[in-house]
Amino acid sequence: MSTLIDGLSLGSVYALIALGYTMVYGIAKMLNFAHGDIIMVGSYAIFTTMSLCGFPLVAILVAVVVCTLLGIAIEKVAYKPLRGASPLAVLITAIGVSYLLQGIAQLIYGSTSKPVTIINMGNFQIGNSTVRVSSIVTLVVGAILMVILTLFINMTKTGRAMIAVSEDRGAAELMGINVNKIISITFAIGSALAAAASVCYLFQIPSTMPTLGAMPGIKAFTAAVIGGIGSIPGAVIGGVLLGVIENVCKSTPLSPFTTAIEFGLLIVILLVKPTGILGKKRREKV
Amino acid sequence: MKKTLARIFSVALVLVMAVATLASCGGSAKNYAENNTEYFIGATGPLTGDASSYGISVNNGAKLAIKEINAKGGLNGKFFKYEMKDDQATASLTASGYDALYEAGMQISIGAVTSGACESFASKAEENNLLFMTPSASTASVISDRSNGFRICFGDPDQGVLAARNIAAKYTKVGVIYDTSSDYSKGVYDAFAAEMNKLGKSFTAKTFDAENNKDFSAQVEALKDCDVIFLPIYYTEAGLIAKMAVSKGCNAVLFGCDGFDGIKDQITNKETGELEVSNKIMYITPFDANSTDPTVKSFVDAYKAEYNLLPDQFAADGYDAVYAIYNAMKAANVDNVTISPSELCDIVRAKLTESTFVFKGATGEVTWNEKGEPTKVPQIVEFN
Amino acid sequence: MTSCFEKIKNGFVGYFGNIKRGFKPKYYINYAVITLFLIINIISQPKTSTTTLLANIGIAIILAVSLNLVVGFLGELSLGHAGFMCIGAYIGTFISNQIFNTIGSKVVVLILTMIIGGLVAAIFGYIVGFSALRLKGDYLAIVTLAFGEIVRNICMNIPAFGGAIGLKNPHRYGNNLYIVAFVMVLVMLILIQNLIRSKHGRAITAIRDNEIAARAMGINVTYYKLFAFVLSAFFAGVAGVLYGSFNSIIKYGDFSFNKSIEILVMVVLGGMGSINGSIIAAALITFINTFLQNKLPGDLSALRLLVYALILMVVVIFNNAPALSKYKDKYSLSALYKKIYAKITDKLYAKHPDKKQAIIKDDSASWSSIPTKIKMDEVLSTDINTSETLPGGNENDIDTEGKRDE
Amino acid sequence: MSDKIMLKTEHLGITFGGLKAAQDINLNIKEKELYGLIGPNGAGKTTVFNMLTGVYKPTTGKFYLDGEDLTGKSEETINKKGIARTFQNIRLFNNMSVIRNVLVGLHNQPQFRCSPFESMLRFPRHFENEKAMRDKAKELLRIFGLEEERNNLACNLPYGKQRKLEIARALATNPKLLLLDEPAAGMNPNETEELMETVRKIRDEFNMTILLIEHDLKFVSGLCDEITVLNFGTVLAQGTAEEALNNPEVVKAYIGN
Repeated sequence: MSTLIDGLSLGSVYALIALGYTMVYGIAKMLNFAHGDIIMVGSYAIFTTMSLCGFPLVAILVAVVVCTLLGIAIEKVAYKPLRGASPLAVLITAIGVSYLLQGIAQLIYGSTSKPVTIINMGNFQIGNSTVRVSSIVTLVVGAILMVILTLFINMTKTGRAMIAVSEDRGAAELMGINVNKIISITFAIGSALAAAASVCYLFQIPSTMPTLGAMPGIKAFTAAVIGGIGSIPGAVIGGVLLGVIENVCKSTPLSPFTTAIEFGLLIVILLVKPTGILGKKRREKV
Repeated sequence: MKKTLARIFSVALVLVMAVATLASCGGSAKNYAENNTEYFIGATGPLTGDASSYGISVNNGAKLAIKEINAKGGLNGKFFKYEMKDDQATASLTASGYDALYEAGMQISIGAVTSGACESFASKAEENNLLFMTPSASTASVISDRSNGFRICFGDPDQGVLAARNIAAKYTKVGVIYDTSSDYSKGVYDAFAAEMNKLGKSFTAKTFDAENNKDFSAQVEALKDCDVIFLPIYYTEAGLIAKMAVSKGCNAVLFGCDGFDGIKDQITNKETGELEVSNKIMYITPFDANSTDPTVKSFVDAYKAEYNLLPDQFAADGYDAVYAIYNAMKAANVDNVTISPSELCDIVRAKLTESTFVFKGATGEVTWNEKGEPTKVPQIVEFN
Repeated sequence: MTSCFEKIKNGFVGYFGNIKRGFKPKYYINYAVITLFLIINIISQPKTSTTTLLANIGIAIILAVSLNLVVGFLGELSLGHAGFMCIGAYIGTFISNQIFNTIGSKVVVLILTMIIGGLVAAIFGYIVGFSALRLKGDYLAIVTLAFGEIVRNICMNIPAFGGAIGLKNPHRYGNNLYIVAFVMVLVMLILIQNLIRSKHGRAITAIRDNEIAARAMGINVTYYKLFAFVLSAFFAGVAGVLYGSFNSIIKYGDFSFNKSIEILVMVVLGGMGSINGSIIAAALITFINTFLQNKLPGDLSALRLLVYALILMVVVIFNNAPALSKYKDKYSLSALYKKIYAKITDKLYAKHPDKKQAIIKDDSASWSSIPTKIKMDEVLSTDINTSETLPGGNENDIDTEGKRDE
Repeated sequence: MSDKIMLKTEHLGITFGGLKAAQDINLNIKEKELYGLIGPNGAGKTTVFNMLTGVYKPTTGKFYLDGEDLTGKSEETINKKGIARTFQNIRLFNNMSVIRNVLVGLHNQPQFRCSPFESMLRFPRHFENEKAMRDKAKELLRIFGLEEERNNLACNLPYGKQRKLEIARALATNPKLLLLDEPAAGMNPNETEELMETVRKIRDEFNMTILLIEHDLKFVSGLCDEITVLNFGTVLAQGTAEEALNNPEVVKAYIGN
């Protein structure tokens, strides 16, 4: 039972990260490989504020602000000049930014992993399995943020402008939408979600290191693609699914092959439905 | 017209190439150390990447030892030079690091930090008969396959056997979590499992690997009601498992090996300073940071003064590896700075494998058999 | 009835006759440069550190050019190239450990394992190729990435492959592996360049330019996609075998996701669709990695990651940012090369001005186009001497703008 | 004009999830005939083309080329059987020169058979093939007056010439039936005139059966022997050009009352 709940909480962490990927891909049509490392920066922001002053809430706030500014800065410096260039060039720059963030973190904090505990939460018993309060908190926080995001996208004016930009950037520009502003907002929201993801991540795994963002980044990207890249609910489903499978695999004797099973699942889903579970079928007009 | 021009140009090119090659042919097996002004001790270790915390600790320990030796006037007037190349624990970077060091005049080395990299380092060192005293590569085959290999820390097998005997004696429900992607962890676990079967004791084993070494909820959940969990892993993952055990309400004893040293600062709350983990923690280790033994105390104080960090077992091993080489060279009173690596290797090996030669370092007293395996008196540290 | 010896002789004469007649120095420069480079190094018996560097460069070139076949010519992004290398390395080393005592000489073992390792990797290439038939762009990228991770995870856990400790290779090939590596580079260059410069090469590039139109022209898209993936996987496997026989131990960690990215970066920086570009980029990046590793000892090594990242970003942004294109034409390396080339051709053609070659400008920025501006067309010439084809000599092989047929 | 039927479609139709894009289309095109397919935008003309070339699989009905049933086959097999097409929005291989575009068209011709391994190892067959293909391509380009620009990149050609290149490339696959999708779209009057001349020349020189979609009624009536008018996916009128164009139904559909 608790493997399920742990799986769901890990899944909601992946979902939060995947949301960042899907939004940036859906609207700015580019793969932000550095998204995983924004989480690492968020966790280091929490680590520094916790060691300076002990208030968890202040730390979370600082993390969100730092990540959002970082997201916008990356977009302005690394991706805006490449707006017209081929998507592959943008992909390589994103990889460059990702290595840059890891290098800087390693220089400042050294590459040893540092323990970070935000709030010590107890646990409670359900049947014979104990469930950690932090998993429940992660689930709840994840759910709330996803609901807020979907509401924001569908209800508010900027949200609809985002959908317009994702449908057809050229037409959106003609309709007087300032595309650059919208893309910066997308990166800002994506990075804020990454900050939230880093908080939930630290609930689960109380330690941070420079390469923290690499593996979760790839797994969240896989989740976003499973769910259908570009669709917000898709990212949530993909993330949760991946989290549960990872946790279930780990408790079975198959656990050395967990990564192989996860990525195997991705290939199977994509071959059955090439654009992911909720992905839109984009047919090239002949 | 164009054809003739191309032909002249290509002939000229070949001529130039021929002249260049004749001028620059160099001999092969030459002693790169002939113009050394100091003894050169080399090493490779992971300074970036996931295993970098172990590489950096060994590097700090070794640098501290070199600083102290040079401060005391070096070896009859001649000083020591030390350098560690970053190998990210991969075989190819270890190989290129070793070549760079060897051609810069390395005469002796403390090998590589991780077992995988040390295998690559050792096989290249064997070709040049260069001695290496690895501080932490504990896989048995790194030393046993060749004659120029020595080691400071315990070998995997004897740690596994020792842990099995201790656990089998005191506890009934036994759980194990080990890392399938780490050669150290697997080596200790295999010896442990063999010994436990010999003693007729059963245990349940759970695994993780380098890609999933952060979230241990599934593993801890499965071993929740064991009285002891044996963890042949490094302290970073051990700290996470300890915290997970607390949040899962499991209060089994956490039994570790020499990789556990350093877990203390992983589980102490930075502000309040007291431990966040209530479980009893025991681990086999040759090095205890707060032991009262004078050599250990002087090392710990010097390390804290130098890096204002508490030294972990890796730092102690690095420190001892350099001192072991220094003591052996002093006992054999080597004084030729430009001695070739293989000559120095034979001298130091002869000295180290003498039954009378005992080295007292931060990690306790050590003697070496002729295979290069250390024999140490183990202590079991306990807290909580 | 000419004896069979005669037939063979004529066959050879005919074979090399064709090549001689269609010989254009421009396409054989990279062969000449590499053979010369190899001969120089063999004569000068380099130090062990240079032989290690050369071997790594040779392996990197094979990987970069084989990935270029898929990414540059077929236009399909593959992030799992290290997975094929991992298969090649493990299979190669495993087999060489088994058969070494039966076959004494290292060279024979190496050649045998290279073929077997390559073929096994090619089979996996076929499997990945199938997924390329249904998926495009980002989705294919993630599937290839997943493939790389799966292969690595499985190789790590197979007990026969040495599990976590890694597969030991007691019969390390030793220092002159770089000779075999560069010979393999030449073999691969010959095969891949000849493939590209033929009707099959045109078919593959047609698929990249416009798959719908290629299908409508009756090109069997499935066949060519699989062919490209299988060939590229074969050479990646061979590179893996070379890597395995060069290092005394191989661990699953050597073939991580970062390795695939490193190879992709070599292809993109060298210019997708340009084989010489991949060769130069592969050599350069391997050199920078080793150079930084030596020059930044101890704790500065974190700087290496930083320097690598900065080089990456600056070069890619400079090359591809549309806003910088006017600076790019003025200051970039290729602009310099064009100026020198223009000066030389002016002097040479001073006597017959009509033959000066027109420089064609093409630029379009979409997923299917090539980010860096390489004159793809020249790469596709097919080594035939067009002067003979039409009666009346070779006057009408140069069209109005003075461009000679290729 | 022999009366052998080159292309026969029986109740050809396709529905995209409920939307009947085209239904119950019956065409009988005789050999060497110039057949027109006209109708207002969205009448399903290009959909019929896509069904004939295998891009879409028709849901109802069948179509036969020279008596052979090709319904539902893949685009490659249909092209090998002898149907070549041009596209509404030009789809050339932009990074290749003009002559290479045509060479790609010649790829599957039986007389140029050569396996990839033969090309890789530069066997004699590779050289013979390449020379023969080049000659054939040059002839084709000469007919279309593109021979001078054969080494320029396809994307550098002016619009009219790009259209002609696309037709030349389609002819290179040596088809029995040539489908032209709005060849005269976006052309000024004398370019259209020139194109009509070229189409006639193709039909006579290559004795090719041609089915074309066009909005320019002057182009269609001047060129086509018979035409079919489509409206909302169904056949409105069939017959010779004058008959169909004066049919009150067609006039109503086009001009609207």
